[in-house]
Order: sequence, then C-alpha cells, then structure tokens
Amino acid sequence: MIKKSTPKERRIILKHADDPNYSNKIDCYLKNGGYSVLKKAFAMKPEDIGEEVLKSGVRGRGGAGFPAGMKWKFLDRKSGKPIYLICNADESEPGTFKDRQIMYKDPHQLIEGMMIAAYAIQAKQSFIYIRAEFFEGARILERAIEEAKEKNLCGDNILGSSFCCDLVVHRGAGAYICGEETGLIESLEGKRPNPRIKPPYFPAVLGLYQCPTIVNNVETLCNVKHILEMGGDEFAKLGKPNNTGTRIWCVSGHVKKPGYYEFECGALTLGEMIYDVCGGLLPGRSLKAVIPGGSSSKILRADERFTGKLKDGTEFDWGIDDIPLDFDGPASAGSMSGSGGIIIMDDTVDMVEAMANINAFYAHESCGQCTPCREGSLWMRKITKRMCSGHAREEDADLLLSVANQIEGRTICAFGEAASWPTQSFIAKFRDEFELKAKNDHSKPTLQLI
Amino acid sequence: MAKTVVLPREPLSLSERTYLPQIVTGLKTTFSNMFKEKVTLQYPEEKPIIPKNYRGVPTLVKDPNGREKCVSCQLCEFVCPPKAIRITPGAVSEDDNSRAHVEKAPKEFEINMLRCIYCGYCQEVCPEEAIFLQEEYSSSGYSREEMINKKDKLYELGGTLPDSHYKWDKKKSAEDDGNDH
Amino acid sequence: MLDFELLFLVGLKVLFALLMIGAVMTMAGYSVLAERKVSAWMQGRVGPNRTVLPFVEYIPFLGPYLKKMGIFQPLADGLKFLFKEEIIPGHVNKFYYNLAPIVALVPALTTMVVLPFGEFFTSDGESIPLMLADLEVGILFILAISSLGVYGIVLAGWSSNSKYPFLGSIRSSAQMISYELAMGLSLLPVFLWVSEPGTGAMGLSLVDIVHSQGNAPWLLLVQPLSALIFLIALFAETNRLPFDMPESETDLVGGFHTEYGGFKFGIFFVAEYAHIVVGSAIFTIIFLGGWHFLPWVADPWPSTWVGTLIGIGWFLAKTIFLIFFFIWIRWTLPRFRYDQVMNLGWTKLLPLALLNLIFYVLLVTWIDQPAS
Amino acid sequence: MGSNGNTSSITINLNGNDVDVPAGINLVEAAAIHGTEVPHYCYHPQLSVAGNCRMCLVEMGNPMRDRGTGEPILDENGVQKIGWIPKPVIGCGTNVTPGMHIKTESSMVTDSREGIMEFLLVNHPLDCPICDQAGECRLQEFATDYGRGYSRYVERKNVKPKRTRLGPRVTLDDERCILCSRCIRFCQEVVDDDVLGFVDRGSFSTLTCFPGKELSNNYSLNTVDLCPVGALTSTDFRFKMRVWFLKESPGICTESSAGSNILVSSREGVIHRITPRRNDSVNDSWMADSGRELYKSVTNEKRLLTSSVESQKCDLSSAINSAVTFLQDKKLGIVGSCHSSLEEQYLLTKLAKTTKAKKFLRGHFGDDDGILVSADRTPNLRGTLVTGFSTKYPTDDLTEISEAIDKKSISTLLVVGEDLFNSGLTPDQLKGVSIIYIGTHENATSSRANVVLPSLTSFEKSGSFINRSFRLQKFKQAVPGPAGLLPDLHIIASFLNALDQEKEQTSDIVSIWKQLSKSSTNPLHKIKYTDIPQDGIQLDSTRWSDLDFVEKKAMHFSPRKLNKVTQN
Repeated sequence: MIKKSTPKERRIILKHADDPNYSNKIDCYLKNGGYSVLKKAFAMKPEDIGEEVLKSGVRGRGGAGFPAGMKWKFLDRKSGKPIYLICNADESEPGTFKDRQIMYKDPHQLIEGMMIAAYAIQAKQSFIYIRAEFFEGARILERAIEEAKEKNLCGDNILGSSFCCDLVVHRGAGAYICGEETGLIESLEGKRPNPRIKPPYFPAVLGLYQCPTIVNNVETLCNVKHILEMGGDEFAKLGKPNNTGTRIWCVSGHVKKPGYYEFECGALTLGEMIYDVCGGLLPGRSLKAVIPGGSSSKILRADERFTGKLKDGTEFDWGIDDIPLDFDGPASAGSMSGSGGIIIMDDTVDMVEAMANINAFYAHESCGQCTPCREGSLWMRKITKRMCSGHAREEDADLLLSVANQIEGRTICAFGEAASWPTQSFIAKFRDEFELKAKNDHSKPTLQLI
Repeated sequence: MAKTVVLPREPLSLSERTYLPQIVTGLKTTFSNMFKEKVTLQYPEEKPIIPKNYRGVPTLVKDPNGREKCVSCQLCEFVCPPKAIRITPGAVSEDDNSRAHVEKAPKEFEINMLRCIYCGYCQEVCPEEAIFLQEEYSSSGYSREEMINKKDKLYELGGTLPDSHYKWDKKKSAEDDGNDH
Repeated sequence: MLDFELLFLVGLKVLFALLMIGAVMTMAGYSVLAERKVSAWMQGRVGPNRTVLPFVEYIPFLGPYLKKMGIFQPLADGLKFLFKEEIIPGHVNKFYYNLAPIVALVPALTTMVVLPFGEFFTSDGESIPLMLADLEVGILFILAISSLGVYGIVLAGWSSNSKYPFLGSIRSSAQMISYELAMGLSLLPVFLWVSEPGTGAMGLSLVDIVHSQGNAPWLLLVQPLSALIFLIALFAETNRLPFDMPESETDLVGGFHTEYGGFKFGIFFVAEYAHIVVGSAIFTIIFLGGWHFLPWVADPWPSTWVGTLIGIGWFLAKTIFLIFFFIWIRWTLPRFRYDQVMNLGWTKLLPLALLNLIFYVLLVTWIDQPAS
Repeated sequence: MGSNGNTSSITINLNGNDVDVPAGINLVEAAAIHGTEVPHYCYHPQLSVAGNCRMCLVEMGNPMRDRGTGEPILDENGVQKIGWIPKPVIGCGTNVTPGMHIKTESSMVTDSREGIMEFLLVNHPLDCPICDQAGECRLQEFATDYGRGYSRYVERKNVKPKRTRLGPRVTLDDERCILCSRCIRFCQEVVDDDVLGFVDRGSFSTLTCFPGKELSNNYSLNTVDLCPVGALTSTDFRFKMRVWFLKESPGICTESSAGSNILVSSREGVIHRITPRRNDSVNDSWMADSGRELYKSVTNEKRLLTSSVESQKCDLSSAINSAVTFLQDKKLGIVGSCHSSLEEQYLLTKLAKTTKAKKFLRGHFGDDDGILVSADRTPNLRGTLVTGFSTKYPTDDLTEISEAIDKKSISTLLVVGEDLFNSGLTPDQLKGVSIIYIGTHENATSSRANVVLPSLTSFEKSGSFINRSFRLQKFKQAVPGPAGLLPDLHIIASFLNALDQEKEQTSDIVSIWKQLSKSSTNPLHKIKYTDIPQDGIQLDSTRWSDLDFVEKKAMHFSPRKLNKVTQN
C-alpha cells in the first residue's frame, strides 16, 4: 500500500516505511546513515544519554504514556545484579499495528535504538519479546540481528568498545497478557505469563530473574535513536510540551483510507485525521463513535461535547472532531490515546455487537490469575453474547456496568481496567441501544439454579 | 395513648353467691350437649382428611426419572433434634450414568421412628429436596428394629415426587455440551 | 348338734351378701362405663364402642347396638386390670402398700349391708324390707363405716413413700373430716322429722325412713337444705369432682394412687365407684323415697312379688339417676382448689348445717307441742 | 512517628485506632493480631504471596509528605494529611509501614469483597451437599459474611473436569477450584516437587499435573488441607464423613521423631482422618501423608483385644496377676520402647529399678526425607534418654539380649511393643525364657509370650513425647480404647504396686509428672503436665550432646553437631 504523504504528516520513525527502494537489510540501513547515532552514543557517558532522554520528555508509546526517561531513572543500579533491557514487541491490542511496520520495514532502527538504550542503562543482555503471530517479524529481526552482529553493531564489544550486549528475539506463545510488562517478564522466564503483583515486583527493581529490568515499547526504543540524533532539547520541540515527538496513529474502521500515519503530537485533531488524512467516512455513512487508543480505551460518541480544563489551565469545549491527537487530548476527553489505535465506527455499527466482540476478546485473553478479571471478563462476554443472540433483558445494561465496576481497580495488572473500560463507556454512552435490544427480544432467560 | 378504664365489679346477688343457679345453668348446657351430633372420627374405618403441610412419617423420594435424590449431605442428620437419622455416606460409581452428575449417595439411610418427633427440620434443611414428611402417619411394628426405617423402606414410603429443578441433570447437560470458548 | 335352720339362714344371708356384692360390683363397673359414655356424649364424642364378645356381634340389631353402647367394655377393663403386670415399686412399704386397696374397698362394700332396696310382702300382707341386716342404727353404721374408707387412701398415700400420693392422702383425710361433720349434721333434722312425734321412738332405721316417705312427701321436699348439704357432703366423701382432692390429676399426677397400677389400681377404682353406688342408694333411701313411687302418691303396684320387683326396679332407677347426676356434675363443674374445699366445708356447710339443725329442732319442738 | 523505642514494633492506624504491630508483617497478619479478620484465600502465612484471589483488598493510605521538601503536609487542624490510595490494595502483598492507615471495613472494602465473592461464586458449582469441604470451606464462610445472598448470574456455568485423580491420595474437582495456587506454591516451595500447574486461561483455567507427573509425593495431602475450597479432596477421606460431626483432639504424629503436631478427627469413637496442627517450631502447618494413615492401626485386624496367659484368654486383672509372678524372677530383663510415651518409659524405668532388671532398647531407623519424616522412626527416643531408661543411643537390634541369655543372666523378659524375633533373636535362643508382652498389635513375640497384655494406641491415651529437637509435646486421648483395655501406664503401675506394696504408684499422668519433674538434674524439672502448652516446650539437651543422633537437617531441625559448629 503506497500512500501519499499528507501535508501535515511528519515521518521520523516511519521515514522509509513506504519507500519502495528501501529494504530491511543492513546495507540499506547503513546507506541511509544507520548506526551513526550508535557511534555517537558510544562517545557519550551512559548517564548523559539518560539525561538526554529525560530532557526529550519522550513518553512511552506502549499505552500508558509514562515518560521513558523517568522509567530509566527508577532503575535499581546499586543492587549489583545484572540489568536487562526488554523490547516489548508483543503488539496485540486490537486496533494497533504500528510496531509491526517498524519491525518488518526497518528492524535495524529498533536494534540501533535498543543498543543505545542498553548502553545507557548498562544492560548486558537485551531481549525483543515479539508476538507469536509475527512469524515473519521474528525472522526479519533475527536476520537483522545476525547482520548487526556481523558488523559488530550488536553483541560483544560493540563498535570496538568494551561494552557487550547480547540481543535475543523471544517469541511469545500467543497471549495478549504478555504485553503487560510483568506478564511478559514471567513469560520470558518460561512460565505462564501471570502478571506479578506490584509491590514488590516493579520491573525496574525486581524484574527478569528478580533483576532490575527496563521494558520499553518498540516505538519508544526507536525514538531513543532519534532523540540522540536530534538532541533531547531539539526533540522536545517536536509536538507540544509534555507531548513531545511524533506518534504513529493506526486508523482502522469505517474510513476511506485506513492505515498508519505518523504526526507530531498534537499536530492535528481527530476530525482532521478522519476527514482530511483518512479521506472521510464511506459514502452515505455518518460517524457514530470513535475508540481513540486501542480497544481498551473508552469509546467516544460522535455527538458528544467534551468540556473541562487542560493541565495548563486553559478551558476547552470540544466536539469529537476537535480532540487534538496527542497524549493528553483523548485523556482530557475521558478516554486515552493508549497505543494509538484509532477505531472509527459509523452508523452501521450495532454497539451491542461491538461490545460483544470486545468482551469476547478480553474474556479470551484474561490470564485467569486474579479473580475479578478472570470471572468478570467471561461473565461480561456471556452477557453480551446472550444479548446478541436474542435473549437480552432490561437489567443487562446495569448488570454489565456493575460487573465492570467490580473489576476495575481490583486486579493485579491493568488488564482489569482494559477489560472494564470499554464496557463502562459503551454503557454510559450507548445505554439506549442496550435497552432497545432488551425491548425487542422476547425470549428472556430466567435465573437457573445450577 | 389508650386510656385504661377500670370497670367496677358488680357485687354478686345472694342467689349468685350460692352459685346454685349457675350450676343449674351449667348442668343444662352439658345435658343439652349429650344430644348433639358427635364429632368423633371412627378411625380405622374412617380416615381423616390430611391437611396441606401435614407432617407425617419422614420419607425419601425419588425424582421423576426414578433416581434417588439424596446425596447424603448429612444435614438432616445434623439438624435432627432427637438424633433419629443416621446416614452412612457412599460414593456413586463414576460409571453409573443413571445418577447424572451426582457423585455421592447414601450407602445406608436410617430413620429411627421411635426417636423421630416429626418436627420437619430434615425436610426444611434438605438442599436436594429429597426428604419429605408426607401424609403417612401410622407407623407401627412389633420390635424396636422394625421401627427403624431403612433406606428401601424410606423410598417405598416416599415414592416419586415431581421436581422443578433437575439440578444435576442441568449440570450433566452442561458437561455434555462443554464450554463455549 | 347342728342347727340346720340357723345354718340355712346363714347360708341364705351369705348368698344374699354375694348377690349384693355382685350387684354393687356390676353397678360399679357399669358406672365406669356410664362415666365414659356420658362424658363422651357431653363432649360430642361417642365413647367406648368397640368391645364385643365373640358372636354377639352377629346378632342382628342387638349385637351391633350392644357393641355401640360399649356394654362389654367393663369386662375388658376388668380383664385388663387383672392381666396387667403387677408392679410394686422398690421404695414402697410392701405390706401396707398391698393392704391399702383392700382397706379402701372393704368399707365401700360393707356399708351396703344395711341398705334396704325393696320390700317383700308376706302372704298375710306384712312387709319385710329387703336388706341384709336391718339395723336400728343403720345410718350410724353407714356414717361410721364409710368414713373408714379414708384409711385406705391414707394408707396408700403413706405406704407409697412418694410425695404426690402423700399429699393426696393428706388432703383426702382433711377433706373427709371437714365434710363428715356437715354430713352428719345434715342428717339429724331428717331423723328429728321422721321420728313419730310424741312416741319418743327415735328410729335411726333406714327402713323407717323409707316407710315414712310412702304415700307422703319425700324428705327432699320437706328438708331441701338438708338434702343439699348431704348431697354436697356426699360428693366430697366420695371424692368426686368437684372435690377430687385425693386424686387431683391436674396437680398431683394421680394423687394417692400415683404409684399403683394393675389390679391394685383397679381395686381403688372399683372402690371409688362402689362408694358412688352406695352413696346414691343412701341418698335415694333418705331423700328420694326409696322404692316408693312418687311423693304423695301411693305405690301403684300390687303388694305381691310383682310389686316387690317393681319396687326394686324403681329404687334402682332412682339410684341410677343419681349416679348419672354424679357424672353429670363431674363434667359440668370445674374442680375446687384445695383451700376452697376447706373453706366451703368449714365456713359454709358446717354453719349452714348447724342453722338447719337448730331451725328444725325449733320447728319440731313447736310442732310436737302437745296441743294444749 | 509511632515507634515506641522498640525497633521491631511500629504503630499503624487500623480502622481509626492506633495499634502497635511488629514491623515487616503484612496487613492481613497485622489486622489479625488486633482481632480484625481480613478474608483471604490465596494467602497462607507459610507460603509465598501470590495476591491473586483479591479477597483481602483493604483501603490504605500513608501520611502525606511534600514531594520536594519531604515536609509533612498538614491539614487545617495541624494533623498530617493521609493520602488515601484511590484503589483498594491487597492486604497480603502489602507490608506495614510506620504511620500507615488501613481501613478494613470501609464501604470501598466491603464493596470489593462483595464483588470478589460474587465473582468467585459465578462459576462455582455450588455443590456443597456433596462437597467434603462443606463445613470448613472458606468459600462458604466468606459467602456468609460478605456474599450478596442472591445470584445475578443467569448464564451457564463453566464446565471443568470432575473427579480427576491427581495422585494416589488426592482427587481434584476442578469446578470448585478458585485458582488460588496455594497447592502449586506448596509443592514448589515446601516439598520442592513441582508437579501442579494451571492450563488454559481466563475463567477456563484448570489445575492439573504436568504431563507425565502425578502428585505422589509424601506431602500431597497437605494440598488438601491448604485448599480453601473443596477442589482438592483426600481420596481416603472423600465422602466418608461431614466435618461438622468430627471432634478434633490435639495429638502428636508417631511416625517419626519429627513429632508433627496433629489433629485427630473422630466421630463417636471412630477416627476418620488426621490433619496437621500448626506449630511453627515443629511442622509449620504440614505433615507427611504416611503419618495420616496411622489411624488405621486402631482398627487393624492384628489388634490385640484380649489379654491371655499361656495362650488362654483371660481377663486383664488375672493376666496382670500372673505377669507379676513372672516378674518376681531375679533374672529379669525389660525391653522398653521408643514408641512409649514419656510417662510409660518413666514407670518402666522405675519397674526396672524395683526388680533390678536389665534394660534393653531398640531403635527403628529409616530414610530421612529432610522435611518431616526423619531417620528415627520412633516418636520418643529422646524420652528414653530423659527418663533415664537408656543412657546410650540404641541400635536397631536387640542382640544384647542374646548375650545375656547365653550368660544365663536372663530368664524372663518383659517386652513393651517390640518384636524380639525381628530384632536379631531366634526362637531357639528364647526357648527357656518366659516372655511377658505388652503391646497393641499381634506379632511373633506376642504369639510366643507367656502373658499377653493388650494396651492402647497413642490415639486412645494421653501422654507426652520428646521430639528430635528435644521439644516436649503432649498428646490427648482422641477416642476411647476398645472395651476392657487399659493404658500401659495402668498395667505398669499395677506391676509396681504388686511388687512393692509399700509405695503406691499411681497411674494418673499428672501425679506421675510430679515424680518426673522432682529431680533438679532432669530437664523436666519443675514442669507440670497441665502447664505444657499445646505447641510444646523446648528442653535443655546439653547432657546428650555427645550422642550421635541419626537425623539429618530438616524442617525446623538441625543436628546437634551442626549446632555446635554454628555456635563456635
């Protein structure tokens, strides 16, 4: 798919993604100035790299949006235990497909970013935990690592320095929960990916093999390269304050041109994204709802007004089209930018069906470790499935909401929130559709005592 | 506040104080009663009409499929005030498909009718609705042993009752259908 | 040398005595049945209606009727008492314990010795009363002997060595003493009245009393207060409700016979009913004109053996009515509390009986004044 | 802050009251110390924290401090503000810190508990009527305390395997499992036998054994005790008796010198199961499966039920009388037992003194599993040392006796419990020897004995044992003995009374202890039987430090020689 760059698009990470002449081989990467930043980094002190990253204000692209520099600062360097760097390439949030593009089309960018990061945190061993379904991605990365090792850009004595950092690609086994960093660590250790309880298992202190560990998203680690290239201050000028750099948005759903688009943070609004960048909705359709940050973020209704106060004190009154696409914009609108997976829904969508689909995903992906998420997600799935198969009841909307509320905030990991937020927002914003379902159904189940 | 009014007691007249007129009135009443219709039920020939909720002899019942309902949870044994019930629990063989999903059944179930006080706690406590105090009220025997109702006797007395739940059947069918994941 | 005539007379008397005992015992037995039947009827029940002798059942009409009336029930009751296990509790004084029922029964049976129940007309028209012994002091004999009955009860209560029987027997003796007085005092006016005025012959003979009521008002009508006091005292003496202090099922379990069972209990039972039978007969003799027909009416039956039988029948009818009256009262009135029994006896009946006596003494004195 | 000078104790605020708790414990334990129950399933004090049941959620807050300066932030009253965490935290995974505020009864907490309880029950089969756990089931208990009381669940419940055989002694009902992972952690952490794990995910997660393995280790039944619900059940106890009928008596496991504390559960004199009793100095909350089988010896067909003289059955008193005539033999030997209670060994020692008999003792040894089955397979070998029955460490045979017989210094033997014929003695050697046998079960010695006196098992009598670490522990009679049988104490006391008419020997344990604790050189000095706590008393054992005990390092036990090294 070859796309015409929209005027406002600014590609840094995906600079070469759609270049037909660009390949994921190291030669091509080196030709385009690859690994030069790594050399630059090795000339710096590791702490200074950390400072640059902190200065850049780059926030994690995995979903939570936690400043990466801050995360590195939390690292327990005094314990004397080895430090590990893990790249979280378990991209499996429905609606998100950005990391895949990076890994498939520009793997060396990731490797370079990781080596810089590893040097910065002095990790001797690093991993790329890649989603099981990315067979090809894993192959590409492994080949790329081989190439990099041959060129002494990775592995032992990188670029002739005394710094060694091995890089291993680890393939998951097909579980969404491995995207949760402690779950990922467990999985990497060879166990069931049951997320760990925090406290005490903060990865920066007790991570992989009970050692300090940094887990970063693919896009975040790629950004590290660009931060060093530009300098932290320069990078911070991209985008808006506190929302620095560019972001890759993955647009899917009922628009004419779905796809991935890289923009400076806050450079455009949701409306511009839908109508200008993605070419608008399909003919004859109207916008119904948008999920702005992957399936776990809260849904936004098309005819809603969003009002409130931003962090800097300015008041806002937005329609759905006015929401700026950065970290804080969707958050101010009561949702989140998450992993940047924008899902557009037009008026053909039955919200209960959509809900059922999302619930089915979360029920299937719950690891089953802690009670609320394990039982609640399946219960919600059963309710919405039943509603879609013609057995809806009036009280189901309230029941769903109650179950979701019982999950939220009581689980070990953020999966609980991810599973409950969609339900909470769907019911809050489209309660009429849920109630209509019940009205039109005539075969309602009664309580069965088994 | 309701006000209490104390009524003065009327003094008795002389004839009243002898009580004799009252005695005569009483005699009249009892005498007239002699010729009224009798209410006695001639028991063995005439049987009483058993009211609803009557608590007769405790019995064990089977479900409409003829399976024993008791799972020997021993709650009746526990709750029985005079300790008339004695259960020896046993396991149902895994191969026994007739018992749906149940794994447990009484190996022996005894109710000592010499001890039973017909309180109905056993029926009330039974989670499986397997024990009922039914309409049977005459229970007799020539020895103490005869008065201990064994499992077969209890089922013979209890018979089959309709079941509105079919709890274990539902479990069984859920197992047969499997999970829908 | 044997005096055959004497022997014959003695034999005859013994035969009569046995007949009397048989009759009274039978009546006692059937009183029990009557009690059960009457109480049942009064309470809307049917009473005993199951017992029947073999084959009798198949007699048309009569058989089922007898069965329905429970005619054979006393037989079954008696047999039951006979065949029940004789239990003698370990804590009792065995000798007195066994003696007590006998002591209770003997006086009840002895009193009937002096009871006249009819008259026999000889060929020359002379009337001979039918009784075992025509004592001049018949009524005194009855009062003396019947008050002995309390010894049986006291003995039973004491020898049982148990608190309820003991309490029952104490109450019983107190009650006997209390009502004995009133009873005796209530009879005195009767004899004052009956004695021929002016003759000075003070007959205490029961036969004379009966005769005095022939073709004349019954003493009940002449002396109603005496009759009432006597009747109440009779109830108390026979331990009938509402004066059932010795038994007091409600508060003393079974009173004096709590520890008794089987045949010994049966004897107490029979004694009690024998008392009732005898008491009824005495009341009939004294106040209801004995075997005479009706007040102021001459006996309509001939002075032959037919008349004798009718007279006996009439006497029995009156007695049976009184027995019925005993039962009737029992199922009508509630029982007294012990203190009420005492209160009634000492503060009501005794003064009343005294006043009654004084009144009749004065009345008789006034009547007896030789016309001057 | 709240520190009262004692560094190991800190002050926290529990439901509005300041309370002192030991530092470093978690909120569940801290609340429990002060009588507040925080319900929990997955947490177990002797296992690692998993934090997955979410039942122990509590509301927590810490005193607020300014991030920059570290100064306390005060409210208008000058009291430090409490920064309440907006989400509930798990009590098991959160340790106390000074000044911490906890609410265990707030509406957020009760709401969480109600929600978790509902979630736990939606896919639970609710088959309490046939569930062995009913009556001691945490799910039942907390459902009563925190449950909603009605169901909102109209969907079909999940189906999982029932009656799964996990091992020779454990049966699993997966539908009842609440996935608390206690059993998994127990196998990993205590037994070091990693066999259990979950398969499938989400609500369909199922406990199972790893392929090719089964839960067959000697501690597998502890998983049944650990299981807060009825998922893991003992195959032996399954469907035998409802627990609410069972009477529990504290006992001591006689399997080995570890002396695990146990609870003997019986109904109407019949023992139905044995479960461990928590004693953090001996066995934590565990015991070996093999020890749980011991109750079967009570009704074993080899049980001696009648006394006999020269193989003729007779009543106990005449058997004692004829035994006394044998005991008057000047060439008497007494074979004691390491299975006897301390009190019995004491009386036996006294008997030996009175009759001037020679004393013999045999040890029983096996393999040490490093946990709760020690090499010494008797419960009370230390008791023979403390009571003075023996001064040296016994060997596992009785060949000493054969030497004595050969020297004609023994012609009568009083044997308590041991079998002479599997202790290195032959029938020929014992041909001219009279034998009096006191024991619970038949063996070759009892069938050869001139007088057989049946006695009671440790479940049928009270007494005390001294375990491998010289810990004095008492056990209580759990069930009455068979009709007509009397405890060994009574039999030996009768011997003493018959042989020495002057001093009357009582068979009452409390009185025997008065004699036992008289000597000031004895480690039992001044101990009263009634004062021995349920978890035992550690005795001074320096007197026996030279003896070479066979036990190896195990749970809460290190061999004496190791101790010496560490002391140096």
